[in-house]
Parts: sequence; C-alpha cells; structure tokens
Amino acid sequence: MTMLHIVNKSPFEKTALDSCLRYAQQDSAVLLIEDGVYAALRGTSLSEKMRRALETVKVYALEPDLKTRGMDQSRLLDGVELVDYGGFVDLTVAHDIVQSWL
Amino acid sequence: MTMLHIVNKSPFEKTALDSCLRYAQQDSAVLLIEDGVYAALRGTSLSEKMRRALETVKVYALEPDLKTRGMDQSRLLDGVELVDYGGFVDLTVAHDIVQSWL
Amino acid sequence: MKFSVLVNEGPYQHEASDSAYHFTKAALEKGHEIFRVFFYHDGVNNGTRLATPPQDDRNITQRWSALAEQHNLDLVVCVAAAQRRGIIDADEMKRHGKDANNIAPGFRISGLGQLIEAGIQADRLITFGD
Amino acid sequence: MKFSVLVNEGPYQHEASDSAYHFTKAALEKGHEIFRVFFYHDGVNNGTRLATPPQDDRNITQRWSALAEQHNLDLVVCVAAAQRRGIIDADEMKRHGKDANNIAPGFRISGLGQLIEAGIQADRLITFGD
Amino acid sequence: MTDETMLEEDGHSGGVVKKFLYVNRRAPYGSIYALESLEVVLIGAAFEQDVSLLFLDDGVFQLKKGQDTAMTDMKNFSPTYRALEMYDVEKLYADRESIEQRGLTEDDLIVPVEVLSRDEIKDLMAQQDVVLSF
Amino acid sequence: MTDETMLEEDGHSGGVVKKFLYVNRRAPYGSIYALESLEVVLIGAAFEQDVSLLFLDDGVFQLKKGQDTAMTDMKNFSPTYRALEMYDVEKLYADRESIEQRGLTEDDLIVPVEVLSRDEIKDLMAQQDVVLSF
Repeated sequence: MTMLHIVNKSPFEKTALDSCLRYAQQDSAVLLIEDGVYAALRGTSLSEKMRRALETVKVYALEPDLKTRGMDQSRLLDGVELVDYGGFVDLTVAHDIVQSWL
Repeated sequence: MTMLHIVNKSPFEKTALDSCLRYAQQDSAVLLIEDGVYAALRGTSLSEKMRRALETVKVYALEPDLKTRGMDQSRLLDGVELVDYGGFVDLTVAHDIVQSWL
Repeated sequence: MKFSVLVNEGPYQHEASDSAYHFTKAALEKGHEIFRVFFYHDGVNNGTRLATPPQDDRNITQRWSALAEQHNLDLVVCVAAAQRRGIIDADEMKRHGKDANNIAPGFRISGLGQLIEAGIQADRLITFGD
Repeated sequence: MKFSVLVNEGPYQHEASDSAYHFTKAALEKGHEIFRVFFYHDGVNNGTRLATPPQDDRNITQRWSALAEQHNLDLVVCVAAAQRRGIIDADEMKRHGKDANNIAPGFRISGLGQLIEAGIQADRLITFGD
Repeated sequence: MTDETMLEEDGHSGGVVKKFLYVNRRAPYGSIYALESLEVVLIGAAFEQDVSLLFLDDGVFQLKKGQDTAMTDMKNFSPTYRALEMYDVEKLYADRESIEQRGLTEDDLIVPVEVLSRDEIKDLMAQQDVVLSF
Repeated sequence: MTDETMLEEDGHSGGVVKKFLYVNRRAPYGSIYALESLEVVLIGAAFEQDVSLLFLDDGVFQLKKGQDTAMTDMKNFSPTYRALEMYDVEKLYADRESIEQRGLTEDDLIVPVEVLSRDEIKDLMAQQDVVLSF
C-alpha cells in the first residue's frame, strides 16, 4: 500500500508539514499544494530540512499554485517534481491511500 | 506607549506566538486566548521557551478558555496571570495599543 | 472608554465570534461604550438569520442580535465581503436581482469605511479572527 | 477510477474550494467518475445562491453549479453543518419555520451518512480544507 | 447528536466493509473540527465499517479530562468520547510523542486509548482504505 | 475595487488624524486575508489618516513579482500594490528576517519597500494608534 500525503500549509506558518514528514513512510509521496508549495523553495531557512526529507520521500508541487505565487521551477529544490491538476489526479490514482494534512 | 499583544493560536500548530515574542517590546504584555492558552502550560516541549519569554514580557491567559480546555492554574508556568473577560477588557484599557497576532 | 470590535471569522467554525461576544459583553458591563462591532472576511456569516444551530448549543447570531437590541449596538457587516459570501439585506437583494435575503435582526450592511471610522472614533480597536 | 471529494471550507476565505473544483474538473477530463462532492464544516457556504462576487473575480458557487449540470455531479451539503451556518433549501425552510432559503442550483442538502457512503463507494476520497 | 438521523438511511453500505481512519489533529473549541469530526464518527458508526480514531498533534487535547465550558458558553462535547464504545467505536489511538510534548499523561485522558509510537502510527495509516483528517 | 465606493461617505474623520498600521502576515491566495486587507487600505486612503503597511512573516510573499493566476483562475491582485502610491499610501515596510528566511531578496519585490530590522519594527509598532493585522 503506497500513500500520498497532501500538504496545503505554509511551513513557515504552520507545523502540518513537520507532522506529515514525521509519519510519512519511506518511499511515500508528498504533494505540496496551495500555500504548501513554499516548502519546495530553495534558499529558505527550511530548505535544508526539506532536502533531508527528499532523501526518503518523493516530493511533488502543484505548478498552478506555484505560478500563482510568482514562483517557478528555477526557485525549487532539486528533486521536486511539478504537476498540474491532471498530474494531481494521476498521483491520487497511483497511490492506494490519500491523506490530507489539514 | 505600552502594547498588549493577543495570541489565539496553539503554539504547537502555528508560529504566531513566535512572531509575537520576536517583536514584543520588553515590558509589553501578551494575552493568551482561545487555543493560545496552551502556550502557558508547564511541562511541555515549549515551556522552556515560554519561561524565557516570561523574563521580558508579562503573560496573561484567559481563564474561561483555559477551563474550557480542561486546564487550570495548577498546570501553568509560574508567572502567568489568569484573567476573565472583564480582566481582558481591563488589559485593553491599561495598554495604549492592542495588536492581535492572527 | 470607547471600543470598536472587529470580527473576522464566521460563527462556530472558529472561536473568534464567541471571544468577541464575551469581550463586548464584558466591556458593556464595565460601563464602557462600544462604538461599533464590524464583521469582515468570513465574519459576515455571523449576520444570517437562516441558521438553526442544535438546541443544546449556543445560538451565536441570536446572541449578537439580542445584545444589539439591549445596548443599541451598531453591528455592521462589510458589504464587499458580504457580497462575496452571500449575506444580503432587502436593498442588496434588489440591487443584485436576487430572490431572497438573509440578514439577521440588528445587523446592517455598509461599507469598509465604517471600519476605518471605527478605528478613528474608538480609543481601542480589538480584532478577533483566525 | 471513482472519486469522492470533500470540501471543508467556504468559498474565497480559503483556497480549498478552488483546489477541489480544479481537481474535480481534471478528474472528469481524464475520464474518471466523480461519485459525489460533499461539503462539510464551512464548506457548506459554497452552496448559497445569494453571493455576488466582484465581476473581475471567479464566481465559485456558479462554477460548481455549472460543472454539476454539465456532468450530472452530485453536490451534497451536510444538513447538520448547514443548519449551524444558515444554508437551507425549501424543505429546511419549512421545517425550521424560516422565511427564506438560499441553496444554489445543483446543490442538495442531505445527511452526513452521504459522506460515509462517499468514502465506501469511491476508490479515493480526497479532502480539501484549511 | 442533532435531528440529523431522521435524514439518514440506515447506513447501507452494500455489504462493503472498509477500513476508515479518522485523524484528529486539532485542539478542541478554538475551531469546530473536533466537534464536527465526532459527528461524522457517530453517524458513520451505523455503516458498520472498520473504524479507527487517531489523536495526533493538538488532537490529543480533545481528550483532556475536566473540560468545563461554563464560562465560554460553548457546548462541552467531551463526554461523547466516552459514549463511543456504545456505538461500537472501540479502536482509539493516540500518539505518544504528541501527548508527551504537550505535558500530558495517560491519566489526563477522558477515555482509555492505546498509545502508539511513531512507527506504529505509520503502520496504522498504511493499513487504511479511507483516511479522514480533521 | 468594487462598487463599494457608492456606499461610502467621502471619508469623514472629523479632522482626527491617527496612525494606522496594517500588518500583513499571511501568504496570498491560500487565504483571502491579503486581498481583503488591501481593500481596507484602499478604502481607508480616503480618510486621510497616517497609514503604514508592514509586511511580516509570510506577508512578504504578497509582494513577490511575477504572480500569474492563469492556471488557478484566481484574481491576481498584486498589481494593486503598485497602485498604492496613487492613493497616497507611501509608507511600505517589510521585515528583513522574514524576507531572508523565505529565500527572497529585494529584487523579488513588486514595489520598493523600506526593509526594517527587528528593532525598527518594534519601534514602528509602538508608535501606532491603531494596528490592524490580517
């Protein structure tokens, strides 16, 4: 059984991402949407934590939400993969369980 | 000019209290209401941080919200003062500026 | 002392409206004046008369309406925020061609300028939200 | 694949309803089935027909209504959450002695059991909220 | 809890039994999620699914004994956690780290729960069909 | 921004001039606070008060250049920050720590702002009559 974890909170404002990463199994996937996409940025005070997370989980970020916030792939940590809404749907199909960390 | 800072967020879930404490002047007051009252607890992973804050700011907690959550004075850090809604009003009168850290 | 109160969240979902109500009531009991209670963002949802909360729970809107009647409180719902969220009175209903309205007794709909005025006229503006 | 979608926040205040809409639309475009979209907590506020958002912004409720009509979507508003918040249809209006209703086209009010059923019947239940 | 039940069918699930996990991560009263999550659990009990409740992060505060809402006039829904057993909702779990970080002990909790380690929670989550997080 | 203005008086303040500080602490789009805060600032401009805007914590993300809402179909309100000057709202401040922690530089910002240290922000707050935080 593989899990997709969805995080929609800014990691600077809330601890949802920390909780998610604490309970995410090795090799599960984390999809960052809405204000959650800020967690994928390079060069922030939280980037190092995310870089370590990227060693054990696969991280996706929702491109529509990233662009809405004036960011693009060039600002992201290596290893973060962008998806659009169709790709979001595909991720929920590809994983057996989906959990939103609201 | 003295300031009253109001924090209504759980310090375990959100970073509002951290921001408040970062910008609160020495000798200003912090009133914890709603889920913010959890910041006043003894014996938590954040108690030491609060104890340090208590050295520079005065901290109040709203008793109605504390009791609603099944807590009372005996669980609080030394130096935290309880107020009821009337005491809340008095605090806003006693300070020139009131800022809510939503 | 003269207070204004700002409520930024709807009833029940967050404690903001409860806290604002208890604060307002306590201020009145202490003899202070409440210049205005302004409802902004989802706070406008406090102003609907169509809610029927469970009988074993508080009725947040009715509580505001009763306090307003008792103390002649000015409860103002922001028109722009209310339009987005579907809180309307008879005038707004007509203006936007709607077939119903839902504003609760004691609440009135007006502009954001009323919030600025509340900040100017009151000695303290206290904000409740999420 | 068969999806159910849960929306826990009202329109505009949070992005939840936007994300849910775009997800639902994308799933339909990929040929998946949407068993039900369930609106809970403040999510019930998506179901009012009385909103008039600014013309230069999206109309979240109308967008859901249009998608429902086009794809025969089942948009269910939780009755208990809706009673607390003042979202009612003609039946609820009569049952609670109210003088108006505000439910939007394409939405229906029903019980929480519909959420459980949505979880049982769908292959995936995707939650959007704050 | 309300007159909700009159609108419910009897909990038909067509014989399907799925594993439902309710993850409660919010403190009570500051927001309504804890209360309305409990309403889902109670209604869901009629559907005879395989239900677990997990209290995680601030969700463990929901179980604190001695909640007294007299001063805030909010509805004290904490006794409902004790009633869950009557609805055959018996698998209650709480996260050890969340309890300890918040200065709580098992004696503080209004109902007995099984306290789980981080790894046990990972396993619990991975066994589910439906995860509802409030 | 809307037909709001038709409901406004002309911004009478009875000659009183107060210091208003708007503290913007939220990221844009995930919630509406940034947009509706801006609506308050614009309406408030008619009242001829002494207005300052402070971007703090995730609020600095509101000023990020290049916001493109085509894919989310949300309203891109970021150009409005550039229009503030026309409304005589000219005191824009941002917190240095917030900018740096988020990997931003002043070049990323859609309008010029005065970048303040922690101590300068403490002083700014202490000088106000009314603080509105969104």
